Amino acid sequence: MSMLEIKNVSKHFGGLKALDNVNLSIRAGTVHAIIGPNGAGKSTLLNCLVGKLIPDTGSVMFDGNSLLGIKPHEINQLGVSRVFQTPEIFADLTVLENVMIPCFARRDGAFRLHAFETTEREGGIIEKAEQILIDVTMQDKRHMHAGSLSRGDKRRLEMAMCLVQDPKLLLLDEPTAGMARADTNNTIALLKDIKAKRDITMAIIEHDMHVVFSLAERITVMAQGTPIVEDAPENIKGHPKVQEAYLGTQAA
Amino acid sequence: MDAIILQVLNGLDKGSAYALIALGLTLIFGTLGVVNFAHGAIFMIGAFVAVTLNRLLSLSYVTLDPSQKNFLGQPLEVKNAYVVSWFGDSFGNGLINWSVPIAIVVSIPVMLALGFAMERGLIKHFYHRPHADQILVTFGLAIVLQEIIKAFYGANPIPAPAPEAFRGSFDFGVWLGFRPNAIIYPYWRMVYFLFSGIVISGVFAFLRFTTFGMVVRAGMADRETVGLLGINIDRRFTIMFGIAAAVAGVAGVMYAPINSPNYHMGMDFLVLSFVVVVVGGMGSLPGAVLAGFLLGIVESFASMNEIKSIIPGIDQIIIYLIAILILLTRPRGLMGRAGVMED
Amino acid sequence: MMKINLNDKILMLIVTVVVLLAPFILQPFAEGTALAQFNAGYPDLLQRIVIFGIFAIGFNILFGLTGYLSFGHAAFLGVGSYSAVWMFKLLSMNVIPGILLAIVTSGLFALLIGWISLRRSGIYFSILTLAFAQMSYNLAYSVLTQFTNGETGLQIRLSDPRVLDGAATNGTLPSTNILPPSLVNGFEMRDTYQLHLGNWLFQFNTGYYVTAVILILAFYLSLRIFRSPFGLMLRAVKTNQTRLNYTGINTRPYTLAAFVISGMYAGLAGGLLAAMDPLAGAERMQWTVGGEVVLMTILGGAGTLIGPVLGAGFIKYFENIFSKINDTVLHHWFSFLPDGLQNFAVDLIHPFVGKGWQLTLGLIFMAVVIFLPGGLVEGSQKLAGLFRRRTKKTGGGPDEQHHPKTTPHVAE
Amino acid sequence: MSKSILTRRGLLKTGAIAGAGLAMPLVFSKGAAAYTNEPKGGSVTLGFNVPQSGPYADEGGDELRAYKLAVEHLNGGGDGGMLNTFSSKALKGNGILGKKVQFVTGDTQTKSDAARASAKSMIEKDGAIMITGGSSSGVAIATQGLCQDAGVIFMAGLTHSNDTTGKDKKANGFRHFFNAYMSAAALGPVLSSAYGKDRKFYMLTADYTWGWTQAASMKAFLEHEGWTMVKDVRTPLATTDFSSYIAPVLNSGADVLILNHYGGNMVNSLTNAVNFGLRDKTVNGKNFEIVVPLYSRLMAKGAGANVKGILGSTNWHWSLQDAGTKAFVKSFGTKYGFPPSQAAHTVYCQTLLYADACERAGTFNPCGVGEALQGFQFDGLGNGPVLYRAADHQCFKDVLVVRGKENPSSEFDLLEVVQKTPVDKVTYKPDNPFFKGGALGQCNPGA
Repeated sequence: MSMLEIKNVSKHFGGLKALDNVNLSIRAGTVHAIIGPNGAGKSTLLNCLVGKLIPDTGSVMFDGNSLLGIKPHEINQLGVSRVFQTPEIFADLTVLENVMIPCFARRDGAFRLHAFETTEREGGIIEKAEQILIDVTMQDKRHMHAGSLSRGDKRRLEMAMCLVQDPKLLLLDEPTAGMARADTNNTIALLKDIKAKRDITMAIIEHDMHVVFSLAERITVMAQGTPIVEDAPENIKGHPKVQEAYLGTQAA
Repeated sequence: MDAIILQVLNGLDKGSAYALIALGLTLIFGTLGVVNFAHGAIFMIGAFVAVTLNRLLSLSYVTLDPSQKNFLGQPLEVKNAYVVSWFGDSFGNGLINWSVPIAIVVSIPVMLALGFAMERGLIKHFYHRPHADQILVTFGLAIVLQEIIKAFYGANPIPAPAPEAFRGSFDFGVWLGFRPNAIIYPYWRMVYFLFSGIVISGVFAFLRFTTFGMVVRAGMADRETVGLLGINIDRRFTIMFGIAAAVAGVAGVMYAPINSPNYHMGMDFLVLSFVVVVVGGMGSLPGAVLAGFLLGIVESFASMNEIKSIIPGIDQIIIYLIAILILLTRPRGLMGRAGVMED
Repeated sequence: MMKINLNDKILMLIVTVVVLLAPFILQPFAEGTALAQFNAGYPDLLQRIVIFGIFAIGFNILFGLTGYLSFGHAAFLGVGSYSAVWMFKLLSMNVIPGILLAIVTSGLFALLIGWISLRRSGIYFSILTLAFAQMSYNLAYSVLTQFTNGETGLQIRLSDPRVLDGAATNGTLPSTNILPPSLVNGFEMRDTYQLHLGNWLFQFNTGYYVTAVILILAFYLSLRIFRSPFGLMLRAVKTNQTRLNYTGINTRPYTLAAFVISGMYAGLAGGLLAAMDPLAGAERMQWTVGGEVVLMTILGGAGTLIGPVLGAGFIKYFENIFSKINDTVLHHWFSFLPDGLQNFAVDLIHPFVGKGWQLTLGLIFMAVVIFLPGGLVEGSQKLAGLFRRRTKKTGGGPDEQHHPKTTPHVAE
Repeated sequence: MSKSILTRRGLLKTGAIAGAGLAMPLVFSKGAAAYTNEPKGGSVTLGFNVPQSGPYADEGGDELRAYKLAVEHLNGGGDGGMLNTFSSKALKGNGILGKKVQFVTGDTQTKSDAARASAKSMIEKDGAIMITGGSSSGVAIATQGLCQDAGVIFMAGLTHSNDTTGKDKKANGFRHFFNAYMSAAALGPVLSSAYGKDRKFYMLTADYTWGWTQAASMKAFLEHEGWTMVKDVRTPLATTDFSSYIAPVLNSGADVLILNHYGGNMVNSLTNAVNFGLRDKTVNGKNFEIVVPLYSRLMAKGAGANVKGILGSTNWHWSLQDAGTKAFVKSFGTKYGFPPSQAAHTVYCQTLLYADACERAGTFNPCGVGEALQGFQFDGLGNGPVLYRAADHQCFKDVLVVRGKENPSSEFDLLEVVQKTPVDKVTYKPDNPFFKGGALGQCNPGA
């Protein structure tokens, strides 16, 4: 069964074809990596999935719902969470507050005027938030300002914010970009752990092949706005089309 | 037809005043990211450079004329300007007569110095502070500058007339084949229009064709990157602040003969100039100029009797109405860039 | 019943006590002494400080929490005043219907303006609100004069119907009340009890205590909003709206709710202004008034609970007390000095008081923002923290106000 | 500033505890005051509420100078000024009713809210028995309403709108200054004799209450003279550049432009009109003329040479040659070094008139004072014989038609008096359509 079904999606910016008739299917419960050289259209594709961009043509079906033309928060409410290349967190709030917000979003939906409850007394929410902080081993930092965290911790926090929503599909945009090797390995371990504990589908955009091959069960290679190969990791290594795309022997 | 031409002329003239002020404000927004509520006060100080020069040139010694009486019945004090007694009647009076154009020359170094002093002494400490702090400190500065001027010159307007050669008006109507008096336009307003055209093109040429300007434009687009190139962008921004102050200052000098300067004229212009800048689009110099002229012309047309009789009171709200419509249809104003002052 | 924590209870208690005892606290100097000039414990100023405090508390819910800087809140203040005065003219001099209508109409007006303006953010939002307020002002001043009475302002008249009160028969204008004088005396807004204690004179005004109770309620409400999940969402809007959207939150209804709530606070303040003094002028809608509440909030500390009230008090105090110090007063103060010195001292202070009060205010704005960044509350906390650190060599105290850190500047 | 025990309107009970009555029960007793702020000690406090910031700060400053001079004269200081020429001899130079006159000052900012706040502070905090001042009609009407409510007398300063003593008149409020109707009544005949019977006029009118009443009055009187109106165009108050309103004037067939503007509006519109060269033009075979119905000398200074030859009206001018004017100009000029403005004159007169009424009534009670002012006829205050009419509390006196001087001998010598329109030409009935609606109501003593 496929969780995400992308059909014939194209996106132009002026004369530039960022996405050219993309067809991609992500099966439920898999970790699916999308790789490709710079400018292959990976990020554009991701932006089309979360409602930041609207494709010119094609359709995007998620779990039986079309994602086209609906707003980012509606897409999230359907069960899609996204981790950004540079962590998007609430820098002025505490770590705990950062993870409480997605809990509220899950419980109360896109809007609820809960102006007369007290945040501190939201028992279920706080427990859930503290649990996820334990899961990502940040419980001792829960009263710190998120803005003062280290880069690695910010990423970890962002992941916690996504995970606490129990998303059906987690989109990860270069989750280890700029990380030291040790941090990268921690992140891999974290993601593996998550995968083991939850029924979750992940789509990862990544440059770091170490990460890709540690995690992915399926890999799509994109070049020049279109997927060129999709296969299991072991078949991707040494695939001639992939080498062509990366080494640029194809006339470009 | 003649009425329309007339209002286009008026609009261009108003627009050039708006554009000049908005240009300086945009330079400061765009380059320094500072919300400068004191910009109107700088414009006002420019106008008072003209007043001050006029006063300095008219500095007089007093002789008593026993043949005339003053209001207390004592001999009348007759004022004799020093410049007249030093340089003779024609040249001395000529200097006084031409005090406003002379003030333009004087105002440039004065306003540059004021701009540098403001930037180095105060504004530079606020680059990394929240907009709220910038608003508070520049608003405070605006009040202080105003009150200082008020302490010296009082609250009432003080005339700073144009040279006699530029008084009176030109009959465009005859020139264009309409009947006499159909389209008349004061000479000084034409001078103002031409002058602001020169200043605006000067600023654009400076930014486009000099290395300095290129660096500043690059800095407006991406400050960090330019900083990484090892270019001392801060010093250049100081100079830009000075230039913005000078642009506002000369705009003020030139405006003095059109409306007698008073100490609160800056505040009167402040709201409008913010509207112009934002309608033009944050950080866009061409946008500021375009919006200045657009709003000037729209305002002039809204004051036409033909239009006021259809929608009474339209001239009261037209500027704001247009601003709202533009901002709703074009999210970042006419020519604004994404991400500037949207947080 | 109080679902708030201990620190907040203490804060509430302090605010309540200070507000209720303000007629004492702001009247520290004996009558007839030179310093009596600085007394602020008279009804009108007390009322004004409290009312503008309410205005600023409401403004802070929008600006302090979400970071949306509105320059147009004067419009809601004005609408509130007009609504209240119309109630006094048509229905009754009792202030309650007037204030209720003020809240309702300003809320509706805020809904309309907010719904349009919140399509944009940052300075674009600010200018939209400014444009709406200036339009309202110009229309109220010159165009819609049958509703607003233009320049002169809307006033109560002998000929007004006042259907609940019955016609005034004795040729004197009635005054606003909280309980009708036909039932019980002493509850007209202008009723004042006086207490002479030695050379001290204290005035307890019914109107002040009505506004004071409303202020305490308004403050409590704002505290609850600050501590609620709703408040958390608003603070999240300020720090990262993108993340909030991708977290499944629709930010528009949150910001709109904050806008409408703050608009209703402004309307309440406008209604109270009219209740204390039944006149509503178009000037109340001018951008300078909207700018004043911005300054009050920033001066006191945007995003802090108590800051806006302090800022409001500070500015209103200056406006009313410093503008009244004239040369005669100065000479009186320095009368102990020999003549020459006396004149010198008077000349020295002269530019900063009386007609120069705005100069002093401008200097104070600059001083506060330079030396107390973040406003009076946060600035003094930082100073206190600095002092503690110096004495104890430990870290600063916990950030009780949850005040957001400074946002990066625009060119970044 | 020392002052007597305070009593106030709305005061219910007053409690006095001598010394430090720590645990003593507070005994409240009914206040003994008969009216608001009844002076109990040896002095009486007047409240001078003038614009000290904002565009009219200079008018306000001049008013304050005149107030200080008036206080000095009332307390027997200086040369006595117009006390010596005033027809009523009730004032002795020993204060008012034997009490030394003191004063407090405040800033109206030319805003109704600020003016009322300032006036209230004077009444509530400083115990002022009378409020006076103001430099615009909106502020004057707002303050007048407040004083009516508080139970003190309001002696209006510079306010020219018909409404102040028309539909917004109040029993506790009194106006010495003339009004829009009187300006128009005085100007009508002068304009038609100066510029001819067959004129077409175009009006620019400040778009608020005062502007409208001024325009309506001008239209009525000029049409009475046989002139025809081409257009009455309203200009927003916030306008600084009037070019788009002035440019179409010449083409409209009008040969006279009436500028119903005051203050900064007047300076700018007049300057713009002159810059457009209107005065050099000939239309319909006649010289194009500009008229400014209400002149302010202080403001006219801002228009510089542009006022030369332009007709308008004023309440008073320092160059008048009667004894009262001479005395006032002498004491003001000696003290401050320049001649007083009409704003200074009117507030000086108001202060004297108030003090005199107190003396004649023998009380500070607003109702007594009001009664003494109602129908009071006096002379010697610079305007010739004057009547304070009981029906609307408006002073009726000659109106000066002035013209911008061609060759001013000094910076103060801007206007010359063209004609004094006698009082009977500008008098109207209290129920005149321009003034009807509203009622004085009962005088309110407070307490």
